[in-house]
Amino acid sequence: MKSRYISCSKAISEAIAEEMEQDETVFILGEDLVAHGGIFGQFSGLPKLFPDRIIDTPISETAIVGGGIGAALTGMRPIIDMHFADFVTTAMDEIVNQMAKIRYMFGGQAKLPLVLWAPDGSGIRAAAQHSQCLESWFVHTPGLKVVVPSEPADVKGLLKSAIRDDDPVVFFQHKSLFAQRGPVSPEPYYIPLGVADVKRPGAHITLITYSRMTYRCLEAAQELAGQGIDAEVIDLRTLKPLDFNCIAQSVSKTRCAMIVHEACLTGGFGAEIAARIGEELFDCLAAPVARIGAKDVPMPFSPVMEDFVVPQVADIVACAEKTVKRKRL
Amino acid sequence: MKSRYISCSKAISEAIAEEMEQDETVFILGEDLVAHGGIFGQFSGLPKLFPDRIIDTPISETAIVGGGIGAALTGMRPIIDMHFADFVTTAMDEIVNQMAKIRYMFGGQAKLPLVLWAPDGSGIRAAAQHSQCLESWFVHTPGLKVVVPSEPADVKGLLKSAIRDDDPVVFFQHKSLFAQRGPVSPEPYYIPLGVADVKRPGAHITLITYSRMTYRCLEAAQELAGQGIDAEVIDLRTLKPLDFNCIAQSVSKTRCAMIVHEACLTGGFGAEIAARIGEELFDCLAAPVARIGAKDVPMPFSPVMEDFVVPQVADIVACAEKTVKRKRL
Amino acid sequence: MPTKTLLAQQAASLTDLSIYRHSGHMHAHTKPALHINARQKRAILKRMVLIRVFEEKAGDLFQQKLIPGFIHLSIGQEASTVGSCSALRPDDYIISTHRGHAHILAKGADPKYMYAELFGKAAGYCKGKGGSMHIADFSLGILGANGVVGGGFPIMTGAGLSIKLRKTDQVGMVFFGDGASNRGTFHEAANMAAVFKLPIVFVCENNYYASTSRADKMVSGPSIAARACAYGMPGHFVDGSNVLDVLGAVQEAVDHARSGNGPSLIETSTYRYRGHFEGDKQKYRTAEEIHAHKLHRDPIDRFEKLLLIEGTLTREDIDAVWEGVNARIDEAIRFGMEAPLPQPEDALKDLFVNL
Amino acid sequence: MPTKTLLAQQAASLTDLSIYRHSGHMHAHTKPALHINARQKRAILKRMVLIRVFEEKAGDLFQQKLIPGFIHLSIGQEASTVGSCSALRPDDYIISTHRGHAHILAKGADPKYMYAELFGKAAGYCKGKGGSMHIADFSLGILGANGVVGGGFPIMTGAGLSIKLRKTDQVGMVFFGDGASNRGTFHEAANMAAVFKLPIVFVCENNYYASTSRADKMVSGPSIAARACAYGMPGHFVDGSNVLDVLGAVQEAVDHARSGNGPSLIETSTYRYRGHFEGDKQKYRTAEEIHAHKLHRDPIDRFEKLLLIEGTLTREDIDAVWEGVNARIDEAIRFGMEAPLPQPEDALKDLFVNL
Ligand SMILES: Cc1ncc(C[n+]2csc(CCOP(=O)(O)OP(=O)(O)O)c2C)c(N)n1
Ligand SMILES: Cc1ncc(C[n+]2csc(CCOP(=O)(O)OP(=O)(O)O)c2C)c(N)n1
Ligand SMILES: [Mg+2]
Ligand SMILES: [Mg+2]
Repeated sequence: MKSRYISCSKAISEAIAEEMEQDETVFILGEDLVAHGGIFGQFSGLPKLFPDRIIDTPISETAIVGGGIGAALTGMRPIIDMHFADFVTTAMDEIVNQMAKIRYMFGGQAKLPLVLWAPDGSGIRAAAQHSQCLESWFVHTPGLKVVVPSEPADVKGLLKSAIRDDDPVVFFQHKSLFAQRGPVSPEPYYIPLGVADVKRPGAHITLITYSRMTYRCLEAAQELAGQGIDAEVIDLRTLKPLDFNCIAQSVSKTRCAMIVHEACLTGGFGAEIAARIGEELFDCLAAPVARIGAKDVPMPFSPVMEDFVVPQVADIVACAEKTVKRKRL
Repeated sequence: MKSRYISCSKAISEAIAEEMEQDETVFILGEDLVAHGGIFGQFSGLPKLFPDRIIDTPISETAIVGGGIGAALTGMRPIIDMHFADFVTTAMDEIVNQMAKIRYMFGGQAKLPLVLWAPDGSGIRAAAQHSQCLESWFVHTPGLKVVVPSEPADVKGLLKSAIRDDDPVVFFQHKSLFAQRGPVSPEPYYIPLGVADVKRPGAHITLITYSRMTYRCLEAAQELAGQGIDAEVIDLRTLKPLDFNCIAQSVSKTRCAMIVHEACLTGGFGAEIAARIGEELFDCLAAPVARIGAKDVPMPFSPVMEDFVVPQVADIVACAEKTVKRKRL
Repeated sequence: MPTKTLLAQQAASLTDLSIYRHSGHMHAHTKPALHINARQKRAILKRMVLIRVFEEKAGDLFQQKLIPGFIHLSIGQEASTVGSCSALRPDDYIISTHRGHAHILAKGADPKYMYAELFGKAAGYCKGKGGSMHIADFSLGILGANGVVGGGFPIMTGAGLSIKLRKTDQVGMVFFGDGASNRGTFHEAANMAAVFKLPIVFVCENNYYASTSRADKMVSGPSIAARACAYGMPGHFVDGSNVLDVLGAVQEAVDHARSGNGPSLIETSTYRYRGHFEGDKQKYRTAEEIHAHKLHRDPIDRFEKLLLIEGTLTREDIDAVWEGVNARIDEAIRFGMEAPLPQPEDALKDLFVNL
Repeated sequence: MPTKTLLAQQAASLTDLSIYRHSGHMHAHTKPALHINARQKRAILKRMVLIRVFEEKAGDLFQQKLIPGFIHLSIGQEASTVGSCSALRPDDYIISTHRGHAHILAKGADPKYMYAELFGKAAGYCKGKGGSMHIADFSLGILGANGVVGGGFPIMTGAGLSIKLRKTDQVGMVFFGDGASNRGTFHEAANMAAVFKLPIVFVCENNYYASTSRADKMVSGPSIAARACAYGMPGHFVDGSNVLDVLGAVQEAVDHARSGNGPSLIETSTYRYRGHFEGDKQKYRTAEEIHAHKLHRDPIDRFEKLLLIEGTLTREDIDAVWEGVNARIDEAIRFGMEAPLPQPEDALKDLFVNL
């Protein structure tokens, strides 16, 4: 069957509808889900289809996330809506000291099939407390899997896999991508966690990225092509498990890598990738591994400042040019 | 005057006593401080000296940390005792979305002279929820300074600077080091934030570390010396601001670097250092930058497993040997 | 909370609030502030009108896409906010919420710097870094709005503790919504304020909804005011559409705090006329419900009627208040519009004091 | 909470708990469980003795440095715990705390796997990964102890929700201390349980202290049970040294939950004889205070006396209970001591199901 062009929002609600259809232990818990199908409309239609399994809660994030944990431990497959990724801060104990550790510290007795779904990122001018990308905390928390998709087809296939997965998965959905459209097969399908996707093949430099920055890297690659630089763009899609093979193959070929993410630079996941490339691909690297992330400040409100803080296509292009120029033979 | 040998605990209480003596806006807020001078005895003597300024609270971490924020905003210089660093999770919103952002998002109107004092790390067999090293989250949070001292003299000088600092400082004290003794000048002194310390000069490899691992690196350096490998040991002391100059100078000399921390490897601060070395010192590196951190699991309880998870001297020695062997000429 | 039906035909009964009162659980009803003089009453009216006009024009400007991001307006809630802040001294502290314009104006902020901030201009209260949800003026004791629901409670605990340690007689007031009353931060701050006897007034503006969720479905117990009993602090329930009722209750709580007797909890029953944020589709309520509130419980309308009946102000006086406010707001908008944008690199400033 | 003086000369009055009762705030006193039969009573005694002996020997083993880390013992609190768990069915859930051995034993755990866990052995409940603060047995409905004070509340919310969604008639019971009652997680879970009418029983074991801090200084309001009023749920206060009082009150709450009426809050007044953890210097209380409690309020002593007076058991029966328990515990300790340590590399197992 032919793919349709649908938005990430639609991909989300389709993925969940399909999983809820097959498995009645799947449900969604969070604030303000029912009236408008979630605050971004991402669950549109679901409250009508599954009136008892889309559950509005009080503003009580520890009880919401803990609610997911307790339900997962006792036979359910909850999807927890964090409202904004920034609010993970209000339930970090539940996420880090409980969700991530329960299976391990009880010696593998329990399983926690749970998706913590969190819309992250900037772009709606929502300032410091509603714009963060916090994936790097969770990659640094053993016991969690971390998904950061970009295009609608990936969103759908990965969300379905995350729901099926027996471990807790933190699923970041960039909020500037809800309306982003792309081709999605009408047939049900799964994309396994831990498999990166080469969104554009190229020979001169590897751009490693994920989530919204995938689009900016693809745009940058287009521009770079005009200057004779052929960039390969890897969308990691999941950060844990990490598909380092895909990175290694690409960098072995291009001998030159650059990481782009929206999270602020220092301590971001880009550091982890750069460190691993430096460690494992030392001999084939022809230039320093470059990193681009947001500037190290909270997100400012005023659009002129936000745009300065968040990596733009031009920043990516400039940095890629510089890196390629630096390549030794 | 001659230095005395005192413990980190004593260094802590001396530092705070000196600062409280000079400045009556300094106070400590936290759980179980008064009866035993803190749960590790780290504030011994202070409750008698300053009975109104060592304040026991209910078990309410958001109100404790928020209590520090509100007090700092209105003229006080609070020291917040987090009890165990693991419990930052119960007040992450206060730390990340409030403390770190308030000055910035209000356009620089406010200042927050506040120390968040948090004992971290393993070694007392306290298992998954009482053994974590979480510094990398805070380095990734613009607006916070992060201190991770090792020896008593540094603990004292840095804690005094942290208390004097007009910005929020997260001060991690490794709990296996409370009893660790070292020479400390009897005269009051400050050590500025952002200055690393070369604890052992060496020519062949740079070991970059902090907190408890400083001692393990020094021990490893001793062993390596027996094998003809002369290791330089840098104790970063503060991670934000980071003294990258010190790292750069050393690595320019040794052409070979290894980072050692107790936090789990993936996404740890070692990745950031390795990434920066790879970026800024690419041309002088003679071997891949190596990283050692705890294995990527929650801390297991049983000592045999804990010791396997946390980096040991032998692990550091083995990795350093391997790295030095790999050096190209 | 028992379910309350809020249909139009019941709107009349809303004015006497009988559906809210649950005897035995609540503190005895406080006295309205009847003692205040004509000058004060005019000032109160002016403040309410200032908020109303500020908010309505902010809504228009948002509609015209002149304000980036999103804004939450307080239209309908003016009596609750102005009544509360009228009990405070200039050196007292407040902490506000995501729906913060009204609190900040009521504590004395200048609308021109607020508009400049809403527009993201360098001349704004926060140099364009904060925006609608993050306005503060520390010189006026406004310790900030907060984009995190319930984020203000713990911070106010600290301000209260600081007042106690510095031995001043200031008071701190933390505003919050019905939705915020379910956050753990409320509980921790309320208990700590109670055990330390901190000079804090907790003002819950119960506007029936937290985003799309009705308070009567999400808040357990007989009322929010009744939660005071868990902490052994006074709890007052008050008609939030009647500014003098609010002022009376809050004044009592402020006096209680200022004289060293510790915190109180006030619940005001109020209503927001606009959506949760501008652009909200509002599928969770009916136009009739909104209409009934506007008709029967409009706080400005009620106060104007009272002032007219009392003879405190004439219709002309009232018109003059509106005209004055309109002129001031227009001027403030002009200031904000004409103010320059920040430089992109300004984003790198204001993070640390010492670096 | 009003300050309570707990000196020896007042100890007698402790037995009638008059200092705790605050009329008007608490739910009417519940009925003790007088209906239970002799077999059940013997089982209850046995469970209490099992906990007492388990804990005393754990203390000795810790002293001998055979248990790594730190342990928190429940000696003195047995009636509260056993009374509570005796109201549960095997398929009901509990969540415990850092002071968890008693809860876990009371729900039916096998002491031998518990000792093995305390020793860090591979045969332990958690393969040596958990230790004292992290024991669970999911097959017995024990969803785990928790090293984070107040960490259990939110998780129990989820178990309660799951029961409701799966439409079973299970009940969940979450244990917590007086100190934990001040965490925000309590508030969020209590409210959510109330608004969703979840089948949850909140059991607060008020042992007067949270580490070094006295409950009467740290918990505001008339009592912890009284906090139930904030959520519109029943709150019971009960003498935690009297196992049948506890069972009576908790049974009522369990029945209430099982029949779909939602959560309840129970506060038991109890006392820990040992330090907060083994090795605690205990500067925050006097030896006299501890002595008075042991003398007048020992839960096992009181229950034995009752059984003797009633004629349910003879002195010989009781001795046989202690002997049987002692033998079982010694055997369990032997099992734990002889069990092999895990392999270091086992540390890498049990993190993920699918990887
Ligand atoms: C911790 C947190 N959770 C959720 C949100 C999203 N949110 C913003 S406002 C709001 C509703 C708040 O309701 P209420 O406290 O009643 O205040 P009101 O909007 O009615 O003034 C929600 C859920 C948030 N900002 N912070
Ligand atoms: C969130 C959190 N804060 C602090 C601690 C440290 N701590 C462990 S037990 C305890 C006291 C708990 O008191 P209570 O709830 O009364 O239980 P009890 O020990 O009396 O059984 C504290 C403060 C913790 N484990 N978790
Ligand atoms: Mg509301
Ligand atoms: Mg206790």
